[in-house]
Amino acid sequence: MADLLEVQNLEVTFAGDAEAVRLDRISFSVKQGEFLCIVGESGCGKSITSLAVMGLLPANGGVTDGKILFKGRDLLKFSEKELDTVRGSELTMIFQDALTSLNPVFTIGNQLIESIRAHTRMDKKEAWEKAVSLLEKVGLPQPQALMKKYPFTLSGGMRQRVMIAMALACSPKLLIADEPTTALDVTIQAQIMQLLQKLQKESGMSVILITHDIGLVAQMADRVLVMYAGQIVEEAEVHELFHKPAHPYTQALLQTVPTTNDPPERVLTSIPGTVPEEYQNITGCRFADRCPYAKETCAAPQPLYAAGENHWARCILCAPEEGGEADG
Amino acid sequence: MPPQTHLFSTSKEGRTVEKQKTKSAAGESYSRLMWKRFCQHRVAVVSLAVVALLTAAAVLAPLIAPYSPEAMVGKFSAAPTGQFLLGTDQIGRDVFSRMLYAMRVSLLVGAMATVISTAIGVILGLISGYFGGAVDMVIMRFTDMVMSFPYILLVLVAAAIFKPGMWNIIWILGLVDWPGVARLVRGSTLSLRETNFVKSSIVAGMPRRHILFSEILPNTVAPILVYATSVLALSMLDEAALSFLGMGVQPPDASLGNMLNGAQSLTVLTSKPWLWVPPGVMIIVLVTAINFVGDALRDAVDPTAAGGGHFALKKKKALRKAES
Amino acid sequence: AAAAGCGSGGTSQTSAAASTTAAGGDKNIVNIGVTDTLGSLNPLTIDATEINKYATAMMFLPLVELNSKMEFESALADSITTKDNKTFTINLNKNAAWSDGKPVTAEDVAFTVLRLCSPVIANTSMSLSALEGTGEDGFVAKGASSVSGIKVIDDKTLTFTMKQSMALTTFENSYARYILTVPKHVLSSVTEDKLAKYGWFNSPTVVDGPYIATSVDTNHYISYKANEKYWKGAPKISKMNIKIVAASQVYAGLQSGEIDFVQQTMAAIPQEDYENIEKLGNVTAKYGDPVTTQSLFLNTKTIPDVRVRQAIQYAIDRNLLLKNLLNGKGEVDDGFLTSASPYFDKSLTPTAYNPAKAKELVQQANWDSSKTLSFYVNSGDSTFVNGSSVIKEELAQIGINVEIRTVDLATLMSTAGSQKFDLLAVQYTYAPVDLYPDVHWLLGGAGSWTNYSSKTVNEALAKTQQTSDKAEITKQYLTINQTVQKDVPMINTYAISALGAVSKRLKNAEPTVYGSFTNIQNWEIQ
Amino acid sequence: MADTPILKVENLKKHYPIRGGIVTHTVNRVKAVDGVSFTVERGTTLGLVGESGCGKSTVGRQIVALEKPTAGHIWFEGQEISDLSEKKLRPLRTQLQMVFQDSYSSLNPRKRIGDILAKPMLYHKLITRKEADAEVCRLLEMVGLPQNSRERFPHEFSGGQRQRICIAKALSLRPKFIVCDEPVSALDVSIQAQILNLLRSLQKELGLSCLFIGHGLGAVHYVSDRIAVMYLGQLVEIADADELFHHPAHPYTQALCAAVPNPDPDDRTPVSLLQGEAAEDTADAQRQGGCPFAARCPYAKTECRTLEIKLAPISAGSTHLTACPFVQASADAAGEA
Amino acid sequence: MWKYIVKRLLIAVPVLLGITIIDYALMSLAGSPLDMVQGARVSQQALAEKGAALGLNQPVVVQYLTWLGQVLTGNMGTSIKSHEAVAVMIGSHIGPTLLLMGVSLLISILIAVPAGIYSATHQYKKGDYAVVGLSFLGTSIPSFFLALILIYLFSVKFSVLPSGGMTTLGAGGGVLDVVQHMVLPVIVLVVGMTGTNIRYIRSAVLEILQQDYLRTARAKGIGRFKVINKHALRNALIPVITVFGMQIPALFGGAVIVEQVFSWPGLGLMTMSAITARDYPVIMGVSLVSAVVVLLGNLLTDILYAAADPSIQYQ
Ligand SMILES: Nc1ncnc2c1ncn2[C@@H]1O[C@H](COP(=O)(O)OP(=O)(O)OP(=O)(O)O)[C@@H](O)[C@H]1O
Ligand SMILES: Nc1ncnc2c1ncn2[C@@H]1O[C@H](COP(=O)(O)OP(=O)(O)OP(=O)(O)O)[C@@H](O)[C@H]1O
Ligand SMILES: [Mg+2]
Ligand SMILES: [Mg+2]
Repeated sequence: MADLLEVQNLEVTFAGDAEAVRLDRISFSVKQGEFLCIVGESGCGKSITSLAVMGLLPANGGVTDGKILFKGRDLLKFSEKELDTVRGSELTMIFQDALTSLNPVFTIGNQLIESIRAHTRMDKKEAWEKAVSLLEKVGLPQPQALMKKYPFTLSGGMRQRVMIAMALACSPKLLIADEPTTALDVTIQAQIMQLLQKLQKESGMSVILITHDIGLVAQMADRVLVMYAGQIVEEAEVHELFHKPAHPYTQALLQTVPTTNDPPERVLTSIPGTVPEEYQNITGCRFADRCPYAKETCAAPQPLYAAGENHWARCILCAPEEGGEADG
Repeated sequence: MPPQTHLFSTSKEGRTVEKQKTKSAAGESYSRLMWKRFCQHRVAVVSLAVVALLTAAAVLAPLIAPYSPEAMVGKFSAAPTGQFLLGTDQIGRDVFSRMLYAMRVSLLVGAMATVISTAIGVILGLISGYFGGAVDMVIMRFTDMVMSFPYILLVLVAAAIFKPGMWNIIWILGLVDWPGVARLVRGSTLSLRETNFVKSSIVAGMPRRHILFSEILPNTVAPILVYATSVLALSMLDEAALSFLGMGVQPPDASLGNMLNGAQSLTVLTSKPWLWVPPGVMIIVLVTAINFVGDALRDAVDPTAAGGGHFALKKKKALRKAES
Repeated sequence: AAAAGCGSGGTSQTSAAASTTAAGGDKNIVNIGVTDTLGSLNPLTIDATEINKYATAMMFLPLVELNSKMEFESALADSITTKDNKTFTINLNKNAAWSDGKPVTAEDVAFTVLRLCSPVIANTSMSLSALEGTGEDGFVAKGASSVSGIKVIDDKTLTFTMKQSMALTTFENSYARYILTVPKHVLSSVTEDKLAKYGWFNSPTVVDGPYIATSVDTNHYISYKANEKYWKGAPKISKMNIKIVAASQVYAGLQSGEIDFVQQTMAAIPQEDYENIEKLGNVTAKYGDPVTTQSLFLNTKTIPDVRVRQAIQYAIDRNLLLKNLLNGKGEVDDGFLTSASPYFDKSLTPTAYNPAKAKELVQQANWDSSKTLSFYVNSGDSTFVNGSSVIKEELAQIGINVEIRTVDLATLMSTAGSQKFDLLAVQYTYAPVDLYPDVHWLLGGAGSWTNYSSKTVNEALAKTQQTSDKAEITKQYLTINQTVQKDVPMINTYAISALGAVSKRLKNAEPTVYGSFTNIQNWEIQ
Repeated sequence: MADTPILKVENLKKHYPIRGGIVTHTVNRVKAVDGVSFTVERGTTLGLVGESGCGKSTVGRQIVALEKPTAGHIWFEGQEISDLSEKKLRPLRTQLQMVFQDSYSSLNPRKRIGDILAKPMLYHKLITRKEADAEVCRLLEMVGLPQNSRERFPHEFSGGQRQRICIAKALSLRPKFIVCDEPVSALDVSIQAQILNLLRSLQKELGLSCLFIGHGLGAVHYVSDRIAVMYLGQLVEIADADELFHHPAHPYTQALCAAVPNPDPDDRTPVSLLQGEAAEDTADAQRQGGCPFAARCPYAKTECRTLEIKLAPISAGSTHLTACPFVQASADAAGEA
Repeated sequence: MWKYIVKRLLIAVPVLLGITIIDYALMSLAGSPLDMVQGARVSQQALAEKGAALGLNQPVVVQYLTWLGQVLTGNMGTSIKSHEAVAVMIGSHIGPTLLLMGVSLLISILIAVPAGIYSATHQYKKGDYAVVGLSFLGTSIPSFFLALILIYLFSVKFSVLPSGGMTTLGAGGGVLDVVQHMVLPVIVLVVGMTGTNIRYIRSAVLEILQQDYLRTARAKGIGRFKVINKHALRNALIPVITVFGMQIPALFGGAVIVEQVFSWPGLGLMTMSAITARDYPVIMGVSLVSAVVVLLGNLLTDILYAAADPSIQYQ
């Protein structure tokens, strides 16, 4: 499988109350037809990564270094016009909050048709039919009637499915879903995840799913990126990650999740402390001050060390010369 | 109840908290943050400086002014000379001295009218928003009424009831301008009423006055402050308008409005610019500067407004350059 | 600055003409600029304002009118005579006729007076209470068909009989000038209750004056067309407008050609603009006689000590005000008379500015210097608003504190009426030919503006009404003015020579304090 | 005394009016809570789960007397509190506290932590002004925050720390019962664990009783002794925590359990999905009566839409109650067999 | 929707009543119209009789009720000063006022919308600063002063525009003539209003630009032009309507000074002189009409609002 998207050394900087490098030279790639999950705590830069790929960073932020190669072409070198030919057709995104992501003053149909016609030469009628079939495809009942409705009349789950329909309008190569179900109930979440999986299987597109939910990762991902404080701290194939987490943060993350099957005596391991807010100033390992295994050498910058086959971790414990092993 | 032991390692907690402390010591308190954001608007900073300077000049007028504002010290309507920096007015008073005192009056009128309208608006808005229901209905309908009154009628009636003069104007403007504040405060109160900290105060059984004045009010201060700047600026203009209608500050006291109004003839306009340019420029400068300050204040107060973009863009460009 | 003023005047003259034609204007239109608003055009609801009188008299002539020489000139009446200062005989002009061809008769005049006395119409400004047959309120009984004081002798002759003696000039000035005869044959069928608001007057079908209103907006303008059948000869200018504008706009209007004629008593041009208007190339400026005075009334009830009042008079440097505020265009007098009046007596020298004397008087009177006197001033009179500041300063010099309160004219009037002032200044025009009503009203004892009353004044005033001898009247007024000079219930701050102006394209038109419009039918455009 | 449950709720209802019409009047009602009954025993925690909008928070708000119930009773320590006046309620207020979901809006951003914590205690005269500082420090220590937090403002803290302050605030009045309305939903997973552990330890150490409202089934399970499941304003099932998740009886509970993604990549069994959206059917279901879940229930029968639904033990004497009559019946049948 | 309108109108009734009551009370404090008639030749008895005829000797409450009764029968009374029917006076002056203010409001919005959008989309750039600075400048110039300067420049100096009035009197008028007369007063009003409008619109658009749905629109790749001009603008319509609504009271009462300076034959000057003459029936009539216009304006705003925002239902 060829790399559909390759992100190299991506650095994103924000200016504002405090000038801040919020993404610190991130590199990763997504293969054709792959389902990639990005996990990490709030504020670690997951959304920023996806927005940078889409070229939709907020006005006070910008990419200050790196390359984003989509099908081998650097999106960063694209003009806004050129980007628009890719955005919405080959490269699409679903946002976290479906409630606010649909324009409240246009009908569902209007917004869907707009997506379709932005990248194809369909006339209005064809586009309408295509839109209806898309709504059907995402499992929404009575698509004809739905076309004429306004977003506020729809429930959260329905809106999120409309968003998906919109994203799929032009058969994208890559779909980025940024926490598409965080605001929804588990039952609805399950519906939407199944839908995503089904659509991916059918069309062979690649998906980047950003989430907090370890359970979702386990169920959906082919490969997982773990982010912490603006960096990728671990990257691995999903089974490898769950069975052999290399980074202490990943290990803790997997331990902190309570399940309904827990025995009553189980005590959750909690990671003490919080994610440092001004993490760009930390030169060494950014997890060090919460890490039970932290040592002096953690103060030096850490590269990603190989921790197995296609498995990388940014932890000195994985450094070859140290040879140290996580003893927990 | 003895102090409890914990499941967390205190030493690690302590470390995080140390960091927190240094962060707050670095100047992240709300007001500091606001000030920092405010400072990113250069025009606003300059405006603030101008307002401060002019206010200082107005306050210190008795010390700065070369002549008494009411004394007829020179020839009538004489052009500026070394002795009278901005000339003399129609009855030989020093325009410069009068202007200083006029600023004093105009700023006082603006400030006091703002204080009055804000006080009324805040109280009515708080009550209306917090209690809702019939109280809210009555207050809001009353607000509607005041808003649709012919302004001039109010002014004239007030002029007939009270002695004409500066305080009269202050009261009139104060009593006319409050509906905006009331609506603003009501709006904030409506949403603050639903916040969890107000609810938790209720759950904690705190009395109503505590909730209104100690929980809700402090949180409306910022928007009120922003609004107040525009009321301040508008009041100064309104005073000028009232002067035009002959209901302004009483002579021989000078206000920027009545000085300008005194120049209401084409002859003065064309051949005695020293009579209108100083008060005219001053009123425009003051009002514009106050507006700029208010605008920047809004950006600084409102966390959603992207702070200091101008500055940011420059930095970003610099960063780009450094990279390549 | 002067040169610049000239230059701009010169350029605008040519372009003004261009703009008039550009606006598609009929060249045969004349615009009269005024700065006061109009009440109505109904002669039966006539009020005391100049604009109201002149605007209405364009359509309905008065019996007589003052001319520019302050003499009474015939309008409808050829003559008014009296033998006993009680009964006045009026002879109407033989040719006087309505625009529909019917003659103007004594019946018309009697009808007009009857309606003016109607309690239903209830005109309070034009009180005819001195007329025999009316009550104290000046009204006849409801539904009365005649006033006993009016006798129609024949078609063109009638008599007015008064309750008390009245000078001929008083009769002429207060009554004959203000009774604007209306056509009985048109209006007798209109019931009294409808007459006050009768819309007909805004575009009447029958008039006896030179012009007929075509559209009226009492706050903005009146448009007239010529009465082609005017019995004194058809007016040469076919359309005439009265434009109500802000005082500050008169100069602009004159300069741009939007205003052709400004009469002194109907428009108050800001003092500052006088000089520039004089310099305008396209108009002729003309100063009027000093008839309007800036009168400063003292409330003798709240300032009972005559020495204090005298001190105030001494303390005000009136010549300084005249020179600086009015550019010397006016005069300083004591009492009610100005040089414009036929009864003016030069022998009364105005009180001279004497602050030392004033200070002395204040001390003698043991004036409580912590007291503050209220000083009411018309906010619309920007010149005197400045003047009041000067006076405040001057009074402060002698230890009298004054607080200025500028109020609109209406408030000023009601303050004056209720005597809730210590000092009050207002522009007051004493009819130069007949001061009796005003002086009587102002110095009429308790309840009058000044609360002042003096036997000498009262006696002298009464005497003015019993004679028609000019020398005698002059003598009586001298007595009054001397008393006023001594007792100081009012101070004549200055008398204003107001500026009028007329466009150079107008022929035969001249702005004068009185009589500007008596020959309006002869006005012509060059 | 020891056997009176600390909290007893019976047939609790809350109907919100929908106002409209020419002369404003109530045109319709949202039955946010429609006949809920449960008890919480002293020193135990009841978990309350259910989908968004089903009325969980409304129940919580009524228990702490933020809202008056439309109908029904709430007994706190045997005393009926649902109809008390604000005045009579005030002394009881301290005993019933609440922790809200959104920790950020739970703390007045313009006040220092010290003030936030001390003011209510001072008002209720639980402490004197002199003792205030010490007491605040004690509370902060109890929730694991350093003492210097007193002088700082809420925005200087992270979400987890703020939630701790909220908990300290609730504890400051020495309550006997705390309602926790989704206290961890807004927090990161790693922080969630901190707070859950804190809550659990406080429960144990202080003997607190709790109503724990939550979305995350795992979290609810972690802190609760018993768990109630709510659907469209009604309880559909209530049982001991393990029992509920291991043997969900009601079809809705089953669907809920199945929908939770299993954090094990090796076990990717597709779950059977519920159809439809609860929100859409709310009005219908409430109008028609019968089982609120009938519209989405895979086992629904026609009678489900008309039946009178009541919580009943799954089998005689069982503490596991469910509202589905068919489950009850089948369990009975199984039991008998 | 009709139901909604009827309901709103019903709510407006007590507000209107309240306004008239307060107006009447205030006015009765301002003094009697007969004070102004006082003069040398005026008979006091006649005045007293006139006062009685006008009902001025009765308690204010009775006077008010009499007035209200009259109004309810559709009679707004007659002016004390000019003896004209108040309804006729208002009828003939409301047109010019609405024309002047309407045109000014329209032009102001036509300028403010693009300027506000430009400013918001170029936040903190030079263009933005220029627009904001100009808008502040506009609001800060006293209108009478600007009027004087404009008259000097355009009427006196260059003689291209008339200095006052609405038509060239007696010259037949015509649209062009009215337009010529309108230019200066409209400029003064527009300068005063536009500054505020620009600021409102700018901040409204700024807020919309931060909305998630705009990001969605951009993510669709429909191009910046469409994002701004379709998605942002359509939403910005809502705050624009609010601005429009806020200006309706000003539309009515705000032009007194401008009307006075330019002798515009509108309600402003008429009201002003009615007030100085304490001409009760006229003042009350104008107050009533202005209150009605304001309330209708609010209603209209709300209806437009609902039309612009599909999520608002008439309730
Ligand atoms: N417009 C902005 N200006 C300044 N900083 C920003 C801006 N947007 C995001 N950040 C910062 O960038 C960092 C990463 O944000 P991002 O939204 O990518 O986090 P996330 O991983 O998506 O978190 P979440 O799970 O909460 O969505 C955060 O620390 C945030 O404070
Ligand atoms: N003040 C109110 N007025 C009208 N309806 C309300 C009000 N408060 C809540 N509701 C409605 O009552 C129902 C239950 O609300 P509640 O907040 O209790 O749900 P919840 O279970 O806590 O949901 P979530 O999990 O989203 O917090 C919802 O449909 C809600 O819309
Ligand atoms: Mg995110
Ligand atoms: Mg809730």
